[in-house]
Amino acid sequence: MNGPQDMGGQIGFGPVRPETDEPVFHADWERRVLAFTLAMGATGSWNIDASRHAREKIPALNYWSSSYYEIWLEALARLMIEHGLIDPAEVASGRMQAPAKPVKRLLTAEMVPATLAKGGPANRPSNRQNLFSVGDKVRARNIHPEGHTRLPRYARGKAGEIVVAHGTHIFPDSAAHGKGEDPQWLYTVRFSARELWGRESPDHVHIDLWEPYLEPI
Amino acid sequence: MNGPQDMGGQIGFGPVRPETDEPVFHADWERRVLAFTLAMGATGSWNIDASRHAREKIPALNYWSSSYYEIWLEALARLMIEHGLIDPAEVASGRMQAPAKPVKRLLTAEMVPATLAKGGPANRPSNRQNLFSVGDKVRARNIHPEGHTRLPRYARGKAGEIVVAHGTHIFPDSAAHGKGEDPQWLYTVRFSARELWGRESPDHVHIDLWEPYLEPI
Amino acid sequence: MAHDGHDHDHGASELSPIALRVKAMESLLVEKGYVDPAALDLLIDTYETKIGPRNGARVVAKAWSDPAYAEWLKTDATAAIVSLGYEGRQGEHMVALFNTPQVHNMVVCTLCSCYPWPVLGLPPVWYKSMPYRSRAVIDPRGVLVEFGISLPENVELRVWDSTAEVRYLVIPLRPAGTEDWSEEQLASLVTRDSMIGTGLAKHPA
Amino acid sequence: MAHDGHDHDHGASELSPIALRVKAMESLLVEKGYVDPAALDLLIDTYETKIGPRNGARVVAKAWSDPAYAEWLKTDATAAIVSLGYEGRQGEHMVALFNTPQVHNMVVCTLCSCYPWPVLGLPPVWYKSMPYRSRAVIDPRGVLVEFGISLPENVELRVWDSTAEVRYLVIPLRPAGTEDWSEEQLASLVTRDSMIGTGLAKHPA
Repeated sequence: MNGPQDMGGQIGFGPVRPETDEPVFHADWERRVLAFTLAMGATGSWNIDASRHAREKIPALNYWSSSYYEIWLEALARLMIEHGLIDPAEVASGRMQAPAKPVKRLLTAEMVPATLAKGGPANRPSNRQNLFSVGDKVRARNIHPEGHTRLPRYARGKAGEIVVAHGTHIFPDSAAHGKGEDPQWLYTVRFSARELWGRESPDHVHIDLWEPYLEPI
Repeated sequence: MNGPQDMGGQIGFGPVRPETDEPVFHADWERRVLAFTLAMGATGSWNIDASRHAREKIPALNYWSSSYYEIWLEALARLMIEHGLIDPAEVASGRMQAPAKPVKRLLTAEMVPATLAKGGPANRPSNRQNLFSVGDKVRARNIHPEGHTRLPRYARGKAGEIVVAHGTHIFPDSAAHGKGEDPQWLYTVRFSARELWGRESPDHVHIDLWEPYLEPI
Repeated sequence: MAHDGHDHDHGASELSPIALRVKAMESLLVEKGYVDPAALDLLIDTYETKIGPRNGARVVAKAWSDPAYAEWLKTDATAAIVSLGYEGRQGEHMVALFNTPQVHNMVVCTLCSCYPWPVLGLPPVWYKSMPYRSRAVIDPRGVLVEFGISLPENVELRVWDSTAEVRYLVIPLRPAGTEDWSEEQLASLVTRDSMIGTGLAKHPA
Repeated sequence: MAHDGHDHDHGASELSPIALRVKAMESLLVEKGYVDPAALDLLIDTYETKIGPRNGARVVAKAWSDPAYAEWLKTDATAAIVSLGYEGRQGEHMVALFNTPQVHNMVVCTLCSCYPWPVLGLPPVWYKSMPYRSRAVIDPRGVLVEFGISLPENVELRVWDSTAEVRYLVIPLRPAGTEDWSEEQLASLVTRDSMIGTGLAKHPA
């Protein structure tokens, strides 16, 4: 979706403000949001693509005026409500008012090291043949899906060159909507800054794009 | 500039909320902002393109979270400060602290009817030949100017057809920056919704575009 | 929006922060001699009581009643509209868009809030709002649904993004059952939204 | 931003609104049995004290010191990094980007805040901020200036937008005058920002 998450090329947010000797967390509540967001992810109730989609569905002004942990918190509440794990009254009160719904897994402290070490690889074996190879010229499709996509607006319609073929990976446009992993070839595509922005420049932007986002040229 | 004003195609602001029996103004301060913004425009200190550019330079989050009269107020203050007509301390206090700077014209009550009736036509005679004619296929250039432009992002790189040639009009990309009116041919260009958004649709979007925004195809 | 423009007037003793800022700005401009208070009052009175969508409704009613006028409006809308006394600021270059059974027109300004003031007055809040400006070009049929209009699939929707100084006035379809109506009667059926394209003309009661 | 994430801890008696909301959510999740409080504490401890940019610095220092390792990193960064014990969540598919005198690399995630956790820990606030995400692809040289870096015109800047599950680690240029340095000494020169591409490795004092 052309949601608030799709920031590339927008002007008007002001300068980047790096913080000297920045701490890992700026408040204790940030620690808690990180931890319970990861722990809820580990229950297997949704995948990472669904999490991202929940974040980008936050109303645009809220999204842009929130810190990233605030975005995580809001999206987690929405996801849990969508999945029937909690209800809005419980969020407001912080007290259980309906029985818990069983989840696939509870992440215990013992499981934490192995779970983090395993991570969530996104590559998936597939018999699908790659349409493109390194060196091929491609054009990112001009699509504006209403659902989740990882093709940023600034790349749509632009021509680039395949520089890496990563094999077949979970396709977020499908997985985010519970429609299965539908593994697709993932490529790193090199675009010239000139092609993207119409300015003379020696620079390039590389974007990881799935095959359905691309057409041959 | 790819500023906050360039809204076409963004998702996330929620539904349109028409108001039944909406009054012309919702608060008295809105009346005053309308009036003094028009009156200051009539002093000839800047043109309408410079006004629009002042509005789009408002920081993005402020812009999106403001009502339109708030945007007008903020941009007017910025323009007047830029032009040395007031200084920031005066804006804060509401009291004159430095002598007034002469302006070209003072809009008196007597002048109001004729001034409004005359308006500010933007067509300008020119010997410039039109590069395009009705029926020509054109492509909007993929440009991302750092200054003012009236070529919206959603049209850039897209192909359309000239449906009206309006003659030569003040070119905002020049006029907004005090670089003169530089009259250019203005065309209404018809784009299919399919071309713009990659979706099957019988619909079209028409955009008024100056010749420098267009290339032949 | 943080400020939705709907904070109603307060007595001078309890002005809102924005009202206070506006008051300070106006005092300053008057004190510096940049604006004439009488001109401000006249500008407000003009747009609050004289220039509004009743102007456009007269144009539409005349176009419905008088084929020669409709033809003039099609070929030179600015002149045809000036002939009724509506002219000037934000209406210098007018184009009339005639709806037909096959084509519905709808006007937006994605980049700011350009609007044909001489015929419609000042724009409503929704026209200037981010939801309308952002979605009118990518999801115009969805926007129309929010105005209670389900456009049939076989009707072409033409959206006009007012990016230059050309201003658009939609001429809605004349409602059936109004054959004998006078221009004045017809004008009463022409809503502001029908001239933006987010509404239709009213049907005779 | 309305909330810049910098509101520092308060005593329980004066929690900020966001802290109260977070507390309520955590209580609820614990009460419903969806999360194990001990797991939460361990997750926090892991990312606050164990996983951070020192990991990446060791990878970089080894790449500088050991040509065979550098080659491995170029051809299979994931395996080369796992060999040092850094693996898992948000580092499942690693790519190492080697800066050269002609090429500078810089990493962003315009669509969210993807970042190589096993080697760099959690991302800094600026990396997740709208200014960085919006401008890194259209004005990367302007962004670098805000980090104190003026990239020469004859150096190609390569920006990598982390739109998939591939995670990027920049291998900065090895500073001159470090020929005899140990891996441990070299690692002390490798800043977090130099591995994102918004900084350079420190020069020996």
